[in-house]
Amino acid sequence: MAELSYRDAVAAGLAQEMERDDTVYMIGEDIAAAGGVFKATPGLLERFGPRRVRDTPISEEAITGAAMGAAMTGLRPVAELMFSDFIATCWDIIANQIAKTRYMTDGQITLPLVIRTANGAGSRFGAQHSQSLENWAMAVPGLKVVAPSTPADVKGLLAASIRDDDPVMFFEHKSLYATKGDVPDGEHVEELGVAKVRREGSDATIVALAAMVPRALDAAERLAADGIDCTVIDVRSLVPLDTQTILGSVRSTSRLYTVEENPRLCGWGAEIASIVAEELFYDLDGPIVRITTPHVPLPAADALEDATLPTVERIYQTIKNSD
Amino acid sequence: MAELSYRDAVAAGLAQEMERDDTVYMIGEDIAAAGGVFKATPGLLERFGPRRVRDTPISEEAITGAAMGAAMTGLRPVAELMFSDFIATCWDIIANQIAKTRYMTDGQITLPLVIRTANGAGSRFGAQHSQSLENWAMAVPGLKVVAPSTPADVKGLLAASIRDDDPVMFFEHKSLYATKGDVPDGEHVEELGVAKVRREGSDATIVALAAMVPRALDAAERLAADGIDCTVIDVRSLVPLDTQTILGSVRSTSRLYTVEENPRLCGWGAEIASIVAEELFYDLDGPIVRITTPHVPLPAADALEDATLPTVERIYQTIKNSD
Amino acid sequence: MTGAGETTEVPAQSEVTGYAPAELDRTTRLELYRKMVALRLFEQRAYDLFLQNLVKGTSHLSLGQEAVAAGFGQAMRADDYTFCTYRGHAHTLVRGASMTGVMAELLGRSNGILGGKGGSMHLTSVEHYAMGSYAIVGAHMPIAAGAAWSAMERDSGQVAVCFFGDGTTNIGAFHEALNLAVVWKLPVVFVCENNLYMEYTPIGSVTAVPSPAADRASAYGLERVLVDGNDPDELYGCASRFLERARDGDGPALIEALTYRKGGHSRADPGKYRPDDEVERWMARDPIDLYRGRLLELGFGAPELDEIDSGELAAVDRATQEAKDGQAPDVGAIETQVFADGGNAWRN
Amino acid sequence: MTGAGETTEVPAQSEVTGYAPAELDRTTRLELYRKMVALRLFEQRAYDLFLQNLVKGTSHLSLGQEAVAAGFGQAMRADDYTFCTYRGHAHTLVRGASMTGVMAELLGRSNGILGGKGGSMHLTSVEHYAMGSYAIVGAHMPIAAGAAWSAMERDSGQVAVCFFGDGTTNIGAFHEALNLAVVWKLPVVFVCENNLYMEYTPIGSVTAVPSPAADRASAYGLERVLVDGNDPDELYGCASRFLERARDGDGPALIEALTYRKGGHSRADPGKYRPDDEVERWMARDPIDLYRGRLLELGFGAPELDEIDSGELAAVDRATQEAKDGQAPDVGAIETQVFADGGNAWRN
Ligand SMILES: Cc1ncc(C[n+]2csc(CCOP(=O)(O)OP(=O)(O)O)c2C)c(N)n1
Ligand SMILES: Cc1ncc(C[n+]2csc(CCOP(=O)(O)OP(=O)(O)O)c2C)c(N)n1
Ligand SMILES: [Mg+2]
Ligand SMILES: [Mg+2]
Repeated sequence: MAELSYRDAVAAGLAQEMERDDTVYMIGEDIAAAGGVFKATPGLLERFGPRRVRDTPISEEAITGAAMGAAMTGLRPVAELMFSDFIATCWDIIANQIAKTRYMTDGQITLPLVIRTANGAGSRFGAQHSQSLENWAMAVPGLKVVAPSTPADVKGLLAASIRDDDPVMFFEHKSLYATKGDVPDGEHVEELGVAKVRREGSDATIVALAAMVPRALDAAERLAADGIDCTVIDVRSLVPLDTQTILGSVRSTSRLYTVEENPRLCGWGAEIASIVAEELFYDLDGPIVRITTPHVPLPAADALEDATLPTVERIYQTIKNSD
Repeated sequence: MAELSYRDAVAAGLAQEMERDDTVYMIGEDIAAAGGVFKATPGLLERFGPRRVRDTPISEEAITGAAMGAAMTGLRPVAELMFSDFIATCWDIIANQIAKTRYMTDGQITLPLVIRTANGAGSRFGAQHSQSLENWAMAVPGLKVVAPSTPADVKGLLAASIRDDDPVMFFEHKSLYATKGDVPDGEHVEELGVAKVRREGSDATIVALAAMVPRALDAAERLAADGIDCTVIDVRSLVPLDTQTILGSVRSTSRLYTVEENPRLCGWGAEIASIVAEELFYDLDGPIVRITTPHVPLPAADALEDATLPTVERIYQTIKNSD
Repeated sequence: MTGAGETTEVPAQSEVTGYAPAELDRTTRLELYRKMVALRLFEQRAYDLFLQNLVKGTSHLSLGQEAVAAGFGQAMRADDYTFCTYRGHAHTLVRGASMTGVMAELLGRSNGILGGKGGSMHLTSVEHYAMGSYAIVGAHMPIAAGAAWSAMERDSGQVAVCFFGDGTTNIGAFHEALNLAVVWKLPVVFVCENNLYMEYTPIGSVTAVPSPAADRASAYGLERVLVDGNDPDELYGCASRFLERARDGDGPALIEALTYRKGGHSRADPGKYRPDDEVERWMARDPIDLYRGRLLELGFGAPELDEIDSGELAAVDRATQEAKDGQAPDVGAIETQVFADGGNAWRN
Repeated sequence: MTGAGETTEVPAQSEVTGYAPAELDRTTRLELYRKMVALRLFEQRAYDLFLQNLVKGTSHLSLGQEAVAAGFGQAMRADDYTFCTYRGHAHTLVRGASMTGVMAELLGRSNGILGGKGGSMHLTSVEHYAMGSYAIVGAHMPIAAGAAWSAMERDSGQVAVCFFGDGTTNIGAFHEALNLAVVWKLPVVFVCENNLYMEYTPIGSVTAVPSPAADRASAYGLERVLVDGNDPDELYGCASRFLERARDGDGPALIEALTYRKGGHSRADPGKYRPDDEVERWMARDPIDLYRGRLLELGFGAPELDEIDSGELAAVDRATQEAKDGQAPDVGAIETQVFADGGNAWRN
């Protein structure tokens, strides 16, 4: 085990896969010579050369379109979109082309590609550089959607995403880049579609993703001190979704809370809530409660941004005061 | 009262508002000389002239961007995107610019604009021309989202959308264009954010939208024959959402079904399910069930497309067989 | 009317010739003719079936534009990639895709080339390197660049050819794809079929320059190439030249081929927005009629051309019958092929 | 390295002059100087506050590029519209926006010009017709076209001016906006500030043509305009000419101004990817130093220039103090101004 930052785990996962498979190519803005604006890809240009690690123009449709065309013809491209907010500029390529082409061609075309992107708030960047957009991707049939919360998962899930034969939207969380954690030595590959129970408790199930996972864990510790013992599940992969782990836990705790960084409407928490409200209705002891960012574009000022996202305090209070 | 087709009600609504307010302008592909590819805007060029009704290049970012720039400087533009699927090509303008600019400028900029678009399946157009994308818009804070099911609502809600000072995404349903219904004579304006109870029943609440409304009503008739008496609510406007009408009905029926044309994940039905699962948990008598298109891109062949969308039969069977 | 531009006229021959090879062998000429005839007969049949209400969705015919598909199809190497649009019957068939499979797809049958999942607008035959028909204007241009990038990195010698319409030159993806292709020196040939109209709106009324593609080549440091889109010799020559350049590592090309569709934009459109005299002028330039005339002048015999005609008609008849014999797809297919495991498992 | 293009060099003067008015009155010259000094001092102060960790988010400075904002700001009519990017402090201030409001916004205070909601990248002052700073590359170009369309339809005589960077010329929105502007003959002037870099990548390595904007003008039927972006007289002259043309109904312009940023792309970037000799060459062309030199040569007195300097410094000091005195915004603001009713009521 070595301690790695979440940021370094990105580079480690990429290096592992590029070493292993020479059809893996990387493209994106400022990823090569500059090592990425979040410094998640330094050293890869030097190690794998300018053909496999390539800077692009500011042309998100060309970046994602090129990844798609290459994926259907023998490469395994990893394209970076600098901020997840920019997926809007190439949403047609992602949602209409990449997601649908296998289906429309009845399986003739396979698209083994990964779109990595820096997601989420916490950097005071304002509404156009801070969104949590995993639910946009989740809503589109044909995309797989991954959002790791730890350095080990970054490496293992990124490796799994690159090896996967389907297009994967890989959401790295900006505010986690500097966090550190143990990452297994040697080759490390996780499995997509498997949620992780980060804490076991019998009173309620808290389901969280990415930067909300550590917050949910902190809140769970505070609740435990008050005698409320919670399970915390890190979803990790929204598509495929490990409903069995979630349903299994709710079956035993009889209460479900979701903690979502995305704005309120149509978040992944709503989907999970609707699954539980249908499939475990008779097991529930009380309302399903979603803790989300309010339905607003994000404000920039630190004092505002901090109070907009679900805080440990809000998670704690919401669960403590639930009836 | 005059009988009008849903298609003609679009033109009637536009004409009513253009007559009333000479800051209302229309732009879009083939909308002027050709009267629109769905023939929803014929005669408007002749009536209001080539400056107020204008054909554009195939440039969806320019169309929506121009509408935004004009809306902030004194016009009330109505932009057409020919198929709702194409909102992906200008999603940045819609989701990152139009939706967020009022908020980011702390209210300095007001954007009274409408984006009209032909939504939904049923025409055997395949996965890139048949999507139900109202939930994409619903997920973005700052957008209002309207989807009428009758000619009267088309006219009245379109008028309300044009008069509204916020950006409104107006989803017309392709498979409803040919349907007919009574439309009040004279000026007709509805209110955004008000759902409509289309049928009253005491056993269950069915919530539906656009083309799913007539299907839900047909299923309700069949269920009534079996002794299951349902309320059918036409949501009409997803943002603002008339939760009170829905909650009020569920409070009295104790059962909720949603009928969504969108693919399963993160649809508006999930949002409503999560609201009800939180706020009316103790009033519910059984699971909340969502009836949706499966989570697939839409197939083109008639036999496949028909079986993919929620059918009257599927709605009927699902509700009849619910525990 | 509202625009700055003017409808492009039938081009002066002087402006659009120069690529036709001085000499062309018999086989190539007959093959160009055969390809055009096959595409023509196939699409006329598709139109008949539409009138019989057997084609359920939309369809966009290339009637009148066959020379482009034929010229390029003839010049391409068997493993060169094709990317085309919803108006893609001709481009897909010319690569060798099964007539039956394509016809059955139009009819929404299980023996359709996409099993009924894609329909007319998404024809694809990967085994023939026809990498798809894309129904969102412009989207396939960066995708084609990506296939060319892959070919370059794999050192495969393949070239990607991307067909699109005049109206497509005004969308952002056009710009991004061309810039990337040039900067990365990709083996991709972009072919604009300028048929003077988008759906119902003349391209001249919404475009800043008279030749929507050719007048923009310089913005990407590319040569201005405007060719007669109704002359298969010209197109074959032009295609050969720029495919070879791309294959040799000399980078992309942007070609504008002037042509005209015989009918409307899509199945239900009678095309009434086009001035009579314009239609007349172009109908007199039917690529098949003209080419047949040229072949006869060059000494080909009418019987050998007639034989091609009847052979292709027989093929179309056969395909029609086989397509009609196909079953409706099984509804079980709905939830297949979303993911590479063949299924749709978004949850466990 | 990987690209087809080359980094653009400091332009030869011959290529980029010709717009400076032969004569310019004293007041205009002093005003150009004053504007540049104000922008410079303001941003230097912003940088100091960043070093003190008072600016919490990102920020993108125009240090070294002030001549563009000054030249255009001076030439614009008070009610002409400005659209700019995340690098928009200068463009917003030059229209008259309050220094205190802008500084307080950078500090995330409630007296910020956006109440703290927008931050450095979204500066807007509608009362001064500064219609917003947009942080997604290229998006504001069609929006600016829309404002120009509105001005045209309202017959207001206003022109929209849209500033953007060299890197922005490769995104689709650039292409769509320019085409629409020309086809509709809109009163909009697009101004590319070519500072030779995107974030860290030289523009020449990812662009198909050497002058990313000027070399594309012809693709929209526009005149090729390349100007010295460090010479305020030149920019003032150029702006005056094309604003007048647009105001007269003669349509849009696309202007490329060659300039250079003194520092990195954004707050944390030291800009080390730039070759030393390139940096040196450009530092010797500081627009304020050069202009001060020119004014002294023209007989302006050092004391009157010094007075401008100290006046602007005092204004920046005052703004700094007022900004620092501002409170953190109330969290109640979070759910305001999503909708025109001032609130956020997505449900009842
Ligand atoms: C992004 C987008 N906008 C609009 C459409 C609708 N549409 C389909 S074909 C077409 C006209 C395209 O014209 P052109 O590129 O000239 O091709 P042609 O149909 O003439 O072959 C339009 C507007 C679309 N499919 N995609
Ligand atoms: C669509 C999009 N892609 C990428 C970015 C990230 N980004 C912000 S500024 C920038 C460089 C822009 O370069 P240029 O247009 O030359 O402007 P400059 O910063 O030099 O003023 C990039 C890539 C963005 N904001 N939007
Ligand atoms: Mg065309
Ligand atoms: Mg730059």
